[in-house]
Amino acid sequence: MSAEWAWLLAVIPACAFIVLALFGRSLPRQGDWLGVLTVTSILGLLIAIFTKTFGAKLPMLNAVEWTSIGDFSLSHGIAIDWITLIMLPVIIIVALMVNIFSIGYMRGEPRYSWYFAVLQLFVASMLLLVLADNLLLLYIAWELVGVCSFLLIGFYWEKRSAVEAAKKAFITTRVGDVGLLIGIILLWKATGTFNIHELISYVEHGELGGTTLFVSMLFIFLGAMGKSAQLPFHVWLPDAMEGPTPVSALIHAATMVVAGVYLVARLLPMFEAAGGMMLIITLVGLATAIYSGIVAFAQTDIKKVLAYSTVSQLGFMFVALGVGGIGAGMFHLFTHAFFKALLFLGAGSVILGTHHHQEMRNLGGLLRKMPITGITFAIGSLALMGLFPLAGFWSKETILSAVDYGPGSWAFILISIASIMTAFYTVRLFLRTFTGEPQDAAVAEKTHESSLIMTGPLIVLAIFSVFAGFFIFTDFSKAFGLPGGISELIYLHYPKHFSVHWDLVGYSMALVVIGTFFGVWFYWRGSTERSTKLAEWQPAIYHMIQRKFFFDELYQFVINRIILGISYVVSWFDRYVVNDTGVDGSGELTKYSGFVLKHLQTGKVPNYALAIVVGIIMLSLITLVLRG
Amino acid sequence: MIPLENYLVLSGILFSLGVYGVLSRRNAVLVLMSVELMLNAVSINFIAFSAYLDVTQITGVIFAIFVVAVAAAEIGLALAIVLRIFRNRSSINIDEAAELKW
Amino acid sequence: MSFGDAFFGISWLDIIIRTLIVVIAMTVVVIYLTYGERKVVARFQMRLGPTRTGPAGLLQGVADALKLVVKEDLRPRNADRWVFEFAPYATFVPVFLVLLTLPFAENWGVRNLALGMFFVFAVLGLNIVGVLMAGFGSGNKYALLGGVRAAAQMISYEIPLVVALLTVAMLAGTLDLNLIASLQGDRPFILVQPLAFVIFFIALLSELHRAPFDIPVAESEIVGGYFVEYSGIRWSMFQLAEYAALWGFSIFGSVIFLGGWNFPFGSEVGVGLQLALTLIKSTLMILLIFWVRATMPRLRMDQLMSFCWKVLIEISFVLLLITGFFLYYNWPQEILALVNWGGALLLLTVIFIRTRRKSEAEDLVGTYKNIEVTE
Amino acid sequence: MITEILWWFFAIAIVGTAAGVVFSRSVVHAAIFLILSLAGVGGLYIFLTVEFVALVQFLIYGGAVTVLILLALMMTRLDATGAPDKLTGPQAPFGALVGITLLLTLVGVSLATAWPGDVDDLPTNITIEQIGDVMFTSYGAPFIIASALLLVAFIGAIVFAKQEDEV
Repeated sequence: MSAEWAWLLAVIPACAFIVLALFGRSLPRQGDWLGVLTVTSILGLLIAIFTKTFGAKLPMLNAVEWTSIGDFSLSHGIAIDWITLIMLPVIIIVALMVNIFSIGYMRGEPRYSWYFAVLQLFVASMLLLVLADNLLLLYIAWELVGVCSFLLIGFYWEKRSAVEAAKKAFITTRVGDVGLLIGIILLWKATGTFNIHELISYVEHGELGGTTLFVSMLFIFLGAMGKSAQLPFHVWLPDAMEGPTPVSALIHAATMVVAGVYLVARLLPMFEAAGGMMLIITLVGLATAIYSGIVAFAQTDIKKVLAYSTVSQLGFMFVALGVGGIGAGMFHLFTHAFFKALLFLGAGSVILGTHHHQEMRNLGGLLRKMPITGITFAIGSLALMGLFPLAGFWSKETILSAVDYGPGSWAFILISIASIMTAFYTVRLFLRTFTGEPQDAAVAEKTHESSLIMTGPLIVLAIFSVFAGFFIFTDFSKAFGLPGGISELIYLHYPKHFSVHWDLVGYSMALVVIGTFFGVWFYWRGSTERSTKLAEWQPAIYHMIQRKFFFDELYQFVINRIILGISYVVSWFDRYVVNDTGVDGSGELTKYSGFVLKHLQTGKVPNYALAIVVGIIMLSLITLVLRG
Repeated sequence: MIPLENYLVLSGILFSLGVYGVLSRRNAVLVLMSVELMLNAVSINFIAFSAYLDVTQITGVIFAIFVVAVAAAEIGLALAIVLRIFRNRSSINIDEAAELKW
Repeated sequence: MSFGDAFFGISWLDIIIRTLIVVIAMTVVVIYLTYGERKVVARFQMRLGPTRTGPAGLLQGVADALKLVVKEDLRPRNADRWVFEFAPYATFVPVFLVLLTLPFAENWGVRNLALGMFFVFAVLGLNIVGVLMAGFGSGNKYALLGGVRAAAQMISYEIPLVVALLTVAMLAGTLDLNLIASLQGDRPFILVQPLAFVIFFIALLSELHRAPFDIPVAESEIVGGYFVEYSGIRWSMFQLAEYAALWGFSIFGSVIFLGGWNFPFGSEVGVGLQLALTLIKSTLMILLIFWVRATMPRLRMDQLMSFCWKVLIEISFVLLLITGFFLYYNWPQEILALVNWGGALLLLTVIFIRTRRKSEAEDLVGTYKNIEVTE
Repeated sequence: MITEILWWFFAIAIVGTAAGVVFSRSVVHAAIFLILSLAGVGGLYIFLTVEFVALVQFLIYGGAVTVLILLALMMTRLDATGAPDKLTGPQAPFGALVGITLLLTLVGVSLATAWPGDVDDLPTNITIEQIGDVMFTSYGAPFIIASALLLVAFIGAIVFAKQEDEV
């Protein structure tokens, strides 16, 4: 039942998109209620699906034949398993919150209904992405969410920086997407199917493997890296903060950027079978986590800090996946979605409350002016740091446990360092924004708390941030009707019953405390005195961190010198070889041969008649010879 | 009795003469006459086949009658065109009506 | 009895004898037709005609023939030799072929053909070729003019002629001339299809180049038309063909419309009487033609053509359609006859009124002025 | 016996006059040869027992078509320079070559093919009734189409041949 109707999850928002895009401007309130209604309705549908799903055999498949050419038949359909079932509530709940929040945040903006329309399209695409049972459909949805991201980053296209950011996001992810496409095609060529479950069964039966599998998975992982902003494709995500803040919460924190994680999790058996891929995933995740943590130290824009934090947390997820902890990775995805969406929405609330100020050096002491925002932001921050017993703590703890169980000490040490960094920059962000004295009196003067329609979602998400972590416990989950904790639902080799390792809890708390201590020490009551000293002690390093290790400059250099150089050569080739020789040359050749051959055309009728008769005679003679 | 081959060879000769006339004559009216010769050769064949091979059905005869009708239409129209050419160019030499080249 | 056998069959000796009889009869008839025409026309014009040669001038034709045979045969220098010399034969042969199919009495023809009427049309068409050859081969502009006029006229009038005869053939249900004649034992077709007869007669005048349609040979305009350059025996061939055609078509017309060798309205008669009846009926036709010639003025070329294309062809096609309807629906032939009579009388009345009308033309080139003679 | 002699006479006459059409130096001579040739073909049809078609041949070709050609000739005769135009073009040798090749092909095919059933006793006659039956039943549609073709062709011919100042 549920699988038959699950496609409605994607279809309802798609219809809402069409209605909003075409008639949104003429609807009452420009149709924002339609967006909320849509997401609410699919939330209801999701609950219905959940109630039907419990006890059913997973995965549930429902496919229709799409087209059939010769012996190649292509069927599209949906597949629902536990990975999907974890993703669905995350997407829908966050989308609902963001939709509600946007009513307040986007009020009075131009293209108000278009904003909601694209939001619905994004929801549809994202749900399609997680529901797809084959890689081709997944790729289509993958590109659709990319388009939505592009449209929403460039929502304020009057701003040049927004346009640049949109282009950057689109082009950077494109590099990964091409890799994904190549990987899909390679897999199809090797097996003749796009179906994920069939592919996995191919791998499990050893019919697919070796270099083919490794190369295809490497390409697919490139796609995942591009979408999930892993090193070195991370550059687009901080710039994507040019979009409206609720969009950052939905797309660039909670849902779209975790598509890469979702993809890797989906195909993890295949990654595991491709020798060496797991190590690559781990290393990429670690490098990203640490690098983003460092860069986040020096950022002064709230959203930029959060963006690097997101990149870093995505690195955590990849590390978890890389060490085989699929349950840990998906669990972190689950919890992270809530508290990071909370933080972004909180940042949005701050930005709106301070009339579009998001530089930390202009803020400070906001806790008194915006108590609800401040408290929910604090809850989100603590969850992000991993304070016991908030959501982030449990997921980070499972990751640490997975890493400890997996490759061993070096990775464990590195992930611990990243964890400390998380605590540090989170503390820094909160202290500089909400505590101390206002840095800019003029800003502080006008600051006010946001309306209920914005704080409501903050409170809801704060509740989720507190309690989402408990879904790791079997008993807690069973109370909600689930068969077991997340790590029991999603597993690679065998279900892992979660139990609290108190030594790890202590270790994890110690890491948080270290990070927090440094944070507090440097930024107590919003002071930057000590941190400025530190920056002046080694200005080169500070500069490097602030400039994000010169990644943008490096890319710019590559584009300017290498790619433009190649382009010049190619354009020369195109202009002189292709155009002048190939295109014009063939034209000239045709003209010249026409000039030569036109003398055959005497215009005299008897000559033509002669030719006709000769032709007839030849034909008849040939026929005679052929027929003997 | 006259065998069928006699008619066929006769019509072949007639047809070849017509082809030669069409190809080598310069006068448009003569070309039309040669075309008539060819049509007649065809008609002979039709009727000969009809009489020798298709006795019960007289398809060939009917076809010959249609050939006559079409030939009448063709000659009427062609001569009108020839007349028009003559009025425009004062000549019905078809070699000279060669503007359509190049 | 097949047409193939008619020409090349076993009974070829029989054919030759019959042909010889026809040739002799034709010669005699033509000689006396020239005499008869001169006499009749002279009487119309209140003259006597030939009286000196033989009793009442009866040998005049023979004398003329002798004169022509011994006269010098001239050929113009710029004439196309072969065309010039063969033209008289090309004119004569078709006419002679017509004579071969005519039934002079019951089954008394050289050859009775199943497609007799159609044969007459077919060879009639060939006649034109000879006229054109003569006109072209003479190398004379008047002759060419006459030839072209004749060709245009004959092609045009062939259509109403054939269509009018077709209406009769539809009634008879056959093309066999002998059969057509025998079908008219109790009722000649002229009583049923008088309009067809009128059309046929007018077209016949044109085909034979008789006045008022003697435009191709108009002495006063183009000095004799296509045979202006001919003399002696070749000229006499043309004359022979012309008068033979006159005689042949009179018999043809009388066979088709007047019942041929049948005694009007009834009773079987012997062969001798049949021959006599055929000759009497054809003589009536010939006298009618002479009568028209003597009383009607010559038409202009354009009048001639427009009369054919704008009047005769339309009427003949309408008649064809009407006859078709009557036959298809089996409507009584008396009504058809009534319609026909009405049509014929109307046509003749219109023609009569048109001939009485004064010319409206004042001084246009190519039209005749009314010459007013002042004392 | 006499049939065969007559057949050969007709055959030779047809070929001879056809050659006259193609080789003669005068257009009018060619036209007269054409008439003779077509009339000969009509005679040939009598051997094939289709006298109706023979008469059609006489009526249409011998009469109408040829007269049309002769009329056209007289209207289009060149008198401007007085010098008779050369009637055979420079392509004549090639035309001859092609014609001979075609002739050899056709004759070869005609003789080499084993024609089924050379019926010795041809049907005595194909009557006009038979032809009429077939023409107006089985071939009714082609007949109507041919009629329409003729009508259109002659309207077209009239339009073409009309004097320009009359239009």
